[in-house]
Amino acid sequence: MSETARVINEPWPSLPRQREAVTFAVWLFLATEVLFFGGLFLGYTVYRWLYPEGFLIGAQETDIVYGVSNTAIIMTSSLTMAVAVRAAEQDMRRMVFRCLIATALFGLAFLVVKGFEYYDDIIRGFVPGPHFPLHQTGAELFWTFYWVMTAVHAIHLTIGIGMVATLTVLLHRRKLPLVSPAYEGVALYWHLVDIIWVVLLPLLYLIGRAS
Amino acid sequence: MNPFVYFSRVSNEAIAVDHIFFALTALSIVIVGVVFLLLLVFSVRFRADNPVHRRKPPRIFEYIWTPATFFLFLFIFWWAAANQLGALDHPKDSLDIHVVAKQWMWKVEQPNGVREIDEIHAPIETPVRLVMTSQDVIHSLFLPALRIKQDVLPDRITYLWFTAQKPGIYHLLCAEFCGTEHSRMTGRLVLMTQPDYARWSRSQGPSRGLAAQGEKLFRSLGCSGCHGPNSSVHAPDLAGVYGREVHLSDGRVVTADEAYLRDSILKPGSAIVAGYKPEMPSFAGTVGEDDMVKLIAYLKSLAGHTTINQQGERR
Amino acid sequence: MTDAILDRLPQAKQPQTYLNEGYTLSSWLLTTDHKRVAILYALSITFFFFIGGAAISLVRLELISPNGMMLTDEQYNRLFTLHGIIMVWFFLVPSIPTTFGNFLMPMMIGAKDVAFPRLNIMSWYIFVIGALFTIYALIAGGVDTGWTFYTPLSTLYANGSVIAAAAGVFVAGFSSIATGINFIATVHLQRAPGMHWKRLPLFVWSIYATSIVMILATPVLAMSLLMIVAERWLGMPIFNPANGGDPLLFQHLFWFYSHPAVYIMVLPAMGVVSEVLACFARKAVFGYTAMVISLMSIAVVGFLVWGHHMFVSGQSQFANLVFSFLSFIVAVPSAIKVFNWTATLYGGRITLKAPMLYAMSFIGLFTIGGLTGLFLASVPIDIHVTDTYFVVAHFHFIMVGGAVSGFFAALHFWWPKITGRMYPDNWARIGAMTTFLGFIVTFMPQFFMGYAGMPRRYHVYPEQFQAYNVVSSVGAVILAVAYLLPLFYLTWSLRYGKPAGRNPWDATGLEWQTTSPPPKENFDRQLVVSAAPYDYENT
Amino acid sequence: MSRQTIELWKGPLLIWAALCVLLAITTGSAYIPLGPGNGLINMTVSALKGALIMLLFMNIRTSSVLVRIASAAGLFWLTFMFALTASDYLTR
Repeated sequence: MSETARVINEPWPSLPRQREAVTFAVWLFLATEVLFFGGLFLGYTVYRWLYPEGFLIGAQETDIVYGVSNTAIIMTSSLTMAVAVRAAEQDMRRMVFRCLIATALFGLAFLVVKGFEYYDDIIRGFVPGPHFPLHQTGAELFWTFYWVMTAVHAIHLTIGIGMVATLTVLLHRRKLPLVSPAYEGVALYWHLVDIIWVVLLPLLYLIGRAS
Repeated sequence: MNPFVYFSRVSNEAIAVDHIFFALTALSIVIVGVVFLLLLVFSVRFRADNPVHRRKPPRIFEYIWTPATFFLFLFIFWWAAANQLGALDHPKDSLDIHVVAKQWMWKVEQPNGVREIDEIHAPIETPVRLVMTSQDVIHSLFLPALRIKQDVLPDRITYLWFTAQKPGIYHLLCAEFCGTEHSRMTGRLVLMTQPDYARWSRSQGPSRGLAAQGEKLFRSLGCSGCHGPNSSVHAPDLAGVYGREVHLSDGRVVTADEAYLRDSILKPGSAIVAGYKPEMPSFAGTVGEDDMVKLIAYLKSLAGHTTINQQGERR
Repeated sequence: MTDAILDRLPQAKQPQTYLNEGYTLSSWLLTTDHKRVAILYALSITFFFFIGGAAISLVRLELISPNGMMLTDEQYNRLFTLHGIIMVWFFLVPSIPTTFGNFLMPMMIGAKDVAFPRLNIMSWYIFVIGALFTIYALIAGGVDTGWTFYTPLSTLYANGSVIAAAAGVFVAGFSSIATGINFIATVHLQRAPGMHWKRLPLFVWSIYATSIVMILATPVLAMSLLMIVAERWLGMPIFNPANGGDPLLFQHLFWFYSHPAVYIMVLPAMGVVSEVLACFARKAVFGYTAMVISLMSIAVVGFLVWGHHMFVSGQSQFANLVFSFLSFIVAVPSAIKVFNWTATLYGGRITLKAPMLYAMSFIGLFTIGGLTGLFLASVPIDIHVTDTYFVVAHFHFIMVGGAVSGFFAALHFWWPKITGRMYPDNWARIGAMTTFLGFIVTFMPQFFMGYAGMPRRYHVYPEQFQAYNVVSSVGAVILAVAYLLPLFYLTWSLRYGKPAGRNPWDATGLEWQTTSPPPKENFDRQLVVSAAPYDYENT
Repeated sequence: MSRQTIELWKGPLLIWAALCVLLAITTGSAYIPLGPGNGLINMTVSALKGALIMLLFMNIRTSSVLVRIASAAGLFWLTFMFALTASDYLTR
């Protein structure tokens, strides 16, 4: 009861009502995110339709090993995140704590892999600009979208890691009881970041492998 | 000059636009009048201290004005759209005047190669087509007397058609904000009778036809090395290519218009003709918009197109 | 500023109001009370309203002469860009939702506060950060792209602080999103017992519809601005045609937000007008259900019409016709609203107080704005008048004649509730009529000027348009006076106005059932709603 | 490992395994030249993975109608954006 009282905020009369509101609001925010990335997807689609050859030639230069391993990593982070939320519902505090740490670490691992990939890309010169190595029209556009999409995604993931880390610290200091809707809210966001990556994988890494 | 420039309308299309405009204006005045009048009458008649019999407005009105509005709007859409579709149906043989926009001037080339700045001379009672592109930002060529306007885009060709009826000097304006001197990117549209136009064309000093200049470029840029009749390289023959349907390697079928020719020169990889290898180098950066105009004019002349522009060039 | 106003506020007889909860600066800056957040927003947007107004006053002054008098081309372009950016994103979009929406919507549904009070104050801070970027862009030399940021001008050619301005708008957008999410959650989950959907006041419905547009359109603007920054700052080609990019893609993305943004501005004003009309005609709004359906369908269909901004852009002719058709469709619910408002007056007991005058000028001006929208939805006419003063006049009829009139109607209607004081009604009525007159004189000539072929954003212009411009500038002076007037009598009323009491207009909304100004908790008890709104005939 | 722990992990692990299988399918198929089939498989698999995460990890399957509507709104509006933009690009 006291735990409930600690997480309940004005103006909510009851915790289930507050939880419903948080879930609903986070989903509304995720709808916003879908349209935010939607702008990028639209641009990608239009240019891929205009320059199919250029996109294939550009896409052949991305490194699928990084792409696929990062997909595996982020999917696994989603697993630990989902388990954390379920454990919180069952009041398994240690499990929540471990799963949150695992989630944050998987997130960090994703960023590290991404960092190596960026390093490789830069070394090989695939930075859009005057010295871009591919000349087929569209290839440079593909790489612009590669950079913007992955960078915006990485920023989202970084924010996610920050939030998971905050939850972990608060949980450790016993400042955020497991009944708080915050766990589910952060988890929803985390899963969306995962879904976005799942969509990016074929757009950036899988096209152009067959030829 | 008459401040009510909209009475200086110089084409049948402009008159048609005016008709829709005036009809909509009349309709609007009626509706606004009724709304204002009702607001006024109700405010007076139903003022709080007026002892008048009051009853509710019958709900039936809702069922009348909702479909009425819908069908009225549908009708206006149909009228305007039909007009627009009619305007798209332009004559095939037109006098092509090339326009290149840049910050902040209009560069114009007549079919016979005469160059003008911020001025377009055109004959009346002749279908004229403006073939337009931009060197930098988006501009918009606006000819208010003809009630037409079209954005002029970098690396893309857009068109305007008109058949003017009345000679005179009219505004030529840039309507899309294009930077510092946007409001100074203006000029004149000079409409002349056909004999006047022919006389004017001839008087514009020794000029070589656009196509002839294009032919020279075609050789100096090395195009003829591959596309010429005696070439050993496997490249498409360009004679008569303009206006023809071209089958591409990715299965598309496109018409070889100005935009297609332009893309093929600047972005050769974007549309490979079926049966050929993508080996042509891009001429982006080498061929400027002025040269592009000439090259395209040359390619069109290869098509054996009999248009008024050749008549115009006949000495 | 806040303290200065506080000093002059009445020492209320009620033991507690949201104003005397605390007097420290931090009690304002760290507040979570939706009413105080609304006041913070109100002060910020008032500041921007006058900045944007000052910019356009200079522009209108300059346009008296066809060859310019005092400004260079650069300065002129920067001024109208500044006017556009500030008025759109720092006044009109936040105007009614963040002030009256914030203050009144929770009260109108019988709630203690919005769903997420801390998110609410956070959204104000986000707005302020966006505003700081924009002010920086201003001080750093301004921007000369027009508020539309069209590429490749904005990314490759313009000299101004495009990135700072884009960043400002980008950040402010997230404030919109936060507010929108908060409001939707509030309307869904905070309604008092008995306040079911068919009992919601139309103002609440309008805020709800607006919030939907806010959260679903704004992110697309954010992304298109991000792309602008990537291209301009990082040199990554996205829209640059030299690399195969398409500038029209930017226009699609931009207008996917910016057309619905017009509805963000005008829908709340429609809500306000419905409240005010019902109150001063002592009658229920005619056709409540049709009004709700209209609001919601404008919000949704409004997303489908953006392409009518691009009829001459090089968009395909087929798309032109599709967007033209959809634009005619979206006009239907707007027309129905005008008919319903007019019918509301029929058989009422009408008193023409200041809010009512503003509401009626809204109806008149919005009708003209809406009808000229039909001109612009017709492709052949739009081809001629787009990017001319005809368009300028049209959208000012909607955004100023409509949205700003609605704002002033709301200001005068709820001022007694917000401050607890009455303003001098005669002065306010003079203000309302001056606004209407000034507005008509300013913008009517622009229709003629536009059809005659005067392009917008022109610093120097052909002499034949001078007569129209002079009239328009004279109107602008009247309008400026009309907008400054309330600043004086409303400030005066804070100290000298007579106390308003709970319900000076004898209105029916829940917000009138509490003291003025309301206490922090809004109501002293949990309200239970048992009647439809606008129950005027039975009182 | 306690019974509770096993119960806790069983469901999510199954979903995760399904996701991994789908990842393998989509990666593997990407190397087989199928023409437009590649894109089709890729997008179908992405949609399936997204649906799995949404329905099961994000609990849409058991959520209220309100939340379901919110979760669909983004995609719904995205179709507006794509459809009408396509009306321009596909007919230019």
